[in-house]
Amino acid sequence: MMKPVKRIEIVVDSVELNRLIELLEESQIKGYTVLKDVLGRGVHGLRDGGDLTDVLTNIYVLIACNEDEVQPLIERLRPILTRFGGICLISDAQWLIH
Amino acid sequence: MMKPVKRIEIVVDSVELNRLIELLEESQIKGYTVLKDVLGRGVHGLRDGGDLTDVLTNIYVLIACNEDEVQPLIERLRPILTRFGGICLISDAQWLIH
Amino acid sequence: MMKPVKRIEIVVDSVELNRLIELLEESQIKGYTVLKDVLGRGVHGLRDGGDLTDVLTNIYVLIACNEDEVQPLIERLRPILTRFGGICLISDAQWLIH
Amino acid sequence: MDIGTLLSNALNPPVLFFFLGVAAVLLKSDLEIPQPLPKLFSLYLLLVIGFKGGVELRHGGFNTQVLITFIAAIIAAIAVPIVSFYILRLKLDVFNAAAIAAAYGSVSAVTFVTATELLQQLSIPYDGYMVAALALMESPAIVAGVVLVRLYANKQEKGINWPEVLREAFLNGSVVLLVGSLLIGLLATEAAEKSLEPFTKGIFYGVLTFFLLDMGLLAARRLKDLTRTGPFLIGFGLLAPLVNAVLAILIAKVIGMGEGNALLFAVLCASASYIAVPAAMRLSVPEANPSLYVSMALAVTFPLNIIVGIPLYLQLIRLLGV
Amino acid sequence: MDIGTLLSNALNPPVLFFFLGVAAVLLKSDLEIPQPLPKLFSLYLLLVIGFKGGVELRHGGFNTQVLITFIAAIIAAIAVPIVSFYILRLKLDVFNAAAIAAAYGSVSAVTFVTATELLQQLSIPYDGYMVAALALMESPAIVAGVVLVRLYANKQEKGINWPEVLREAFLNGSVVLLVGSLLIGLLATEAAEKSLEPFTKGIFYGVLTFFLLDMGLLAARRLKDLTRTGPFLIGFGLLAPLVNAVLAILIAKVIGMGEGNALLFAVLCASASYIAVPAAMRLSVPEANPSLYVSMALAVTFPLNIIVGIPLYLQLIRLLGV
Amino acid sequence: MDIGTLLSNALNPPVLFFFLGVAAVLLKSDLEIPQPLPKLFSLYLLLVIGFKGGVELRHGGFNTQVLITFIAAIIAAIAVPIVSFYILRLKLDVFNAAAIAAAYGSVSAVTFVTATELLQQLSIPYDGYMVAALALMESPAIVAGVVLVRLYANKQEKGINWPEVLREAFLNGSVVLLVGSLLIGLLATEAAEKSLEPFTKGIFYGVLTFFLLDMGLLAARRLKDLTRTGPFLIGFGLLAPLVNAVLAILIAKVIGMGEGNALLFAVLCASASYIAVPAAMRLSVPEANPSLYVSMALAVTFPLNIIVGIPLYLQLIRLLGV
Ligand SMILES: Nc1ncnc2c1ncn2[C@@H]1O[C@H](COP(=O)(O)O)[C@@H](O)[C@H]1O
Ligand SMILES: Nc1ncnc2c1ncn2[C@@H]1O[C@H](COP(=O)(O)O)[C@@H](O)[C@H]1O
Ligand SMILES: Nc1ncnc2c1ncn2[C@@H]1O[C@H](COP(=O)(O)O)[C@@H](O)[C@H]1O
Ligand code: NA
Ligand code: NA
Ligand code: NA
Repeated sequence: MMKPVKRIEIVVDSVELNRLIELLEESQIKGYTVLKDVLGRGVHGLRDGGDLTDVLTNIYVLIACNEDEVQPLIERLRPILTRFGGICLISDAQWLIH
Repeated sequence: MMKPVKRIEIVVDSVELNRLIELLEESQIKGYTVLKDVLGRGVHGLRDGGDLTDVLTNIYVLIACNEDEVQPLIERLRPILTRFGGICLISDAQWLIH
Repeated sequence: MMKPVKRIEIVVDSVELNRLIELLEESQIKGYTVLKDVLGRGVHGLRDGGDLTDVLTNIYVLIACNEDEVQPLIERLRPILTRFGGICLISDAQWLIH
Repeated sequence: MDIGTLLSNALNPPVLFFFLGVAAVLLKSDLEIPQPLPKLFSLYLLLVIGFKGGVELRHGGFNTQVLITFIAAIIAAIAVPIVSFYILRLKLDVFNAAAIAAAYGSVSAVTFVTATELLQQLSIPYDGYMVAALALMESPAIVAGVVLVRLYANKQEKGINWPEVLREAFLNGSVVLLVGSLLIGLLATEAAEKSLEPFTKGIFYGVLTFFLLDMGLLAARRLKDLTRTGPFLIGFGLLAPLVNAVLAILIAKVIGMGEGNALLFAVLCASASYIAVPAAMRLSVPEANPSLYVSMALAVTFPLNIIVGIPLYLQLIRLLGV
Repeated sequence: MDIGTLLSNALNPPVLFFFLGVAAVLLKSDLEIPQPLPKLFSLYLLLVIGFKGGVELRHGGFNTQVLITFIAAIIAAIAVPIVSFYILRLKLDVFNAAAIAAAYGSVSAVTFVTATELLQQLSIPYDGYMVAALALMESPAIVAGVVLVRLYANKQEKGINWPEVLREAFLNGSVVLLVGSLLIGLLATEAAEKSLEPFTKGIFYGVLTFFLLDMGLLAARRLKDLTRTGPFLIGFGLLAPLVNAVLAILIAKVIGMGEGNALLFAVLCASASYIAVPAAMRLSVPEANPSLYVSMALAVTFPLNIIVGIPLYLQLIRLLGV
Repeated sequence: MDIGTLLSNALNPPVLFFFLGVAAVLLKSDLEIPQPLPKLFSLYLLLVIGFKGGVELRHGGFNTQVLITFIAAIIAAIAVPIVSFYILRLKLDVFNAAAIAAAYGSVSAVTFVTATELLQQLSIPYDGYMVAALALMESPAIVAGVVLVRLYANKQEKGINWPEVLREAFLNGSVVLLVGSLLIGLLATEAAEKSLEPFTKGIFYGVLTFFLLDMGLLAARRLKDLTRTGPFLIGFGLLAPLVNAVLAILIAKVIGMGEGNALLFAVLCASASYIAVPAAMRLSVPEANPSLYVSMALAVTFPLNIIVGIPLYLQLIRLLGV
């Protein structure tokens, strides 16, 4: 009925979208959800989207995966976050088996 | 001040929006939040929104409800997920009483 | 590698965006993520965005912060939620240090 | 009622596309014009209405008649919300009564421009300064609404946060765009006016038509909210415009406005705002329920005016020999 | 093959911008036309195609020739999906076969209008009622698709939820907008038609060009999906339109359609729907994979028709002396 | 300074609407043009500027004068970023200096087209191939920026990922659309050009005006970022364009460009890119802070050029008897 999973949330500069999708595919992550036109503020300053291009916007990615898939993913993710900024949060949830 | 609640997150094909809202109303769920134009990948393949209609997009629904409201809701939800795909995650949170 | 943080989620009428951002800055919150054009239903009725202005839309704000930053923030937040409605959920997560 | 004008108005593409929008929703079709396309149309219409108003104002000129019209407009924009407030208080709380009163004291630029299109079709002349009257009538009702709330709501609110209220009333997006474009129209040279014509005159009627398709969709969707609010509000949404129009026509007769100007003045008094006032009310009177005042202005009063109202008021003006 | 028409068709700005869109994706450029801009263009095109069809229909008139053409159109819109279904069943499951068959039984309004533009350039006359034939051929294929699924899918599904299926087929957004605009075009007065002209005729070719740039981007992105589906589907996407066109041209000859109408009838049969049918199939046949039928209609059949098909069918019509 | 041209330029609707946008933000109005509407305008403008350039290029012809102009353009597009880089390094780190230098080495198509509008108003002739010069000057500065970073940033980065950098510079969305439309304009027949005119010429000035309202809003919002960056960058944003324009005018005199071409060449050198370069810099030089180079190009240099720069450079050209 239910299985425990890990919820990984990533918010990063929208320019990183393709690179991030490639990284997910390399880490055999077959399921993820992406939100575009995400605004926010962080170490790299305010991203209020107020621009002609999506230069000043982020993307939000939600990944539900098994515990053992977390480690390889965040190892690949860390260099991107260090170079381009962004955040990664990991929390617990139950996955409804259907 | 605070009360424990359950956070239900649903990501499903955007075509299911009306059906899902009806289901929430049937389960006496009076509060929910909906995000449109959600992209992603899952068992049903890539939904990159790249199309003239919103055929290839998802919706994200967040529901904060009491523990006892979860069971009836997911029982109604399961047949939709089985037929149309999508995911449902359940996690814990505290609701700020105001 | 990881540090425990609190995840604060706020959904409120989009008209409150500026007031909310000011409030975050007053509470020394330097990092937050904002989603616009958020729909939903609550005590104040249905917000389906179906209008010429964004009168009938919400915003979703995600804040990852340390445990000690939560209290001052929600004290400032409560009067806004009481007057203008909206919800605030607090959950636990791990922050990937990079 | 001269069925001719009524029919010719209803058979206009803009009004027909309004019906198409309503029909699509009633037939549960998934026809939808997603945000921000409606915003694109309303920004374009406000910009062009303002600019063309400014251009005509420059050609026109200024005399006492213009001044009297402006004074009448401002008085109406203050009187209508006050009277409406007391009527609405019979059934509604202070907050909703004030918000709806403010909406009906303000104006709808698209209703105004649907009337100018009809006047052009029937080649009835009207003056450019009526657009300035439109701009003048946008904001006073918002201030009136907020003042009424402070007077009658429980006293624990100290005073009125005047800077914010005035900014909300006079500096909200629609007013700034309308007034700004009007001033730019005043300053524009003949050559500039000419090179803008395909944009301001050419595609105007088409964009108005596309916009009314969207208004039909929005109005029909709002109707569901109204069924819950009950007959009183729907009644107010139908009667207030007619009463306001009749009073406006009487004033027009007294001041000696021409037939065209009288119709526009009536339409300004009879129309309710569904863009500027809702945006302002949400900040200054958050306790009011937006789906109430938006639905009344958009799903009851707007359709009433563009389908029946405009030809009816013209008929009345001719009857009274204005 | 008379290279002249082929080249003049391919050198038309709309087709050239389609190539530009494809090239941008193949060169991995980040050129993108974000939602809902594509929706704005397709809503505009449907509105204008319908309205102009209605206007021409009013000028035209109704006679048996028109009736026969309508009957032929409806028969084609039912026959094509049934035949296509059995061919597709050779390699595909019931759901995907039915969804693709429905797409190919339906039509693409933009392919139709690219053909009318070519006819205008070559000043070949055609009748207004062909737009009505376009509208008639939008929906039957959707019903055929759903019926085929119920007949051949495992029997555990009780009957067909007819109200929902019919609403999906005949009341989806594109059909309501096309048919609604057509009716409004019929009712519009000369004056209204004239004042709408800069919007419906003036900028039409330019918006069509902008839209085909976007179609090029979308088609090229869908191509990746197709490479995974394998040669059978790409083969079907190329052959089915040609076969359907030839059959349509033969029928046109039998009924005695003019050269212009024959080309439009061929294009209707040869084109596949990538807006109305996908929207309907998702609700009535959710088991089918949208990226399959959308990619075939948008990335194979649409480009085939506008680049090679249209001039080819015209050539064939002249050969057979229709 | 001949106040006449300065005033007539500032009283142009596009520039007036730019001021309206700035005023709306300074007055804290909630006037907003939500995404992706600005993207719609900039895609339209790039498509039409390119297409019209291609059409004029076809009418024109190719001779040594054209070739020399192109060579001068490319040299300027490489020299400007290099010189700017060393000046900026006085106060800035390598990454931000390179990104800003690249922006100032590149061009702004909208500034260019505001200048062509002024030339048309003053009926001063200019050549179609200047649009090709615009296209040529879009990308070299991006490559120069990246090379400067690799040379001066700490050495731990091995070489330059040339495929990605070149794709970013020469295949980003704006360049592909501009160059693509230019090529299509070259290929378009007279008939096609004519049927596109209401779209490419008719509504062009109106859409440009609507776009500058949005630029005013964006520029004023970026101003806040600039106040934090300090006087050096604002100074650079004001002086660099003037210096670049003067140098360009001297080169134009040496090569013997006509008055119109000289103004356009000066405007190309004086304008900074706020679409193509920021998009490229984010990938190739992510360490640079976009709000710096976007704000300078959009909130300082763009307003300077369209309000004061263009008429000033024209004045200078006349003084030097180019
Ligand atoms: N503490 C935080 N809580 C929520 N979102 C954050 C936080 N810090 C950064 N972000 C998001 O991540 C984006 C990039 O962060 P940064 O690289 O720190 O500028 C920001 O624009 C925000 O949208
Ligand atoms: N493991 C996952 N984590 C996050 N989102 C997912 C996951 N699996 C599926 N989704 C989302 O749910 C949508 C439908 O899933 P599916 O029915 O499996 O194709 C996908 O397009 C994703 O947006
Ligand atoms: N229980 C809930 N779960 C998720 N979202 C909610 C809930 N209650 C309210 N919301 C969101 O908060 C917005 C404002 O809530 P309210 O002030 O109660 O009308 C609603 O429009 C919803 O988007
Ligand atoms: Na009124
Ligand atoms: Na077909
Ligand atoms: Na430059």
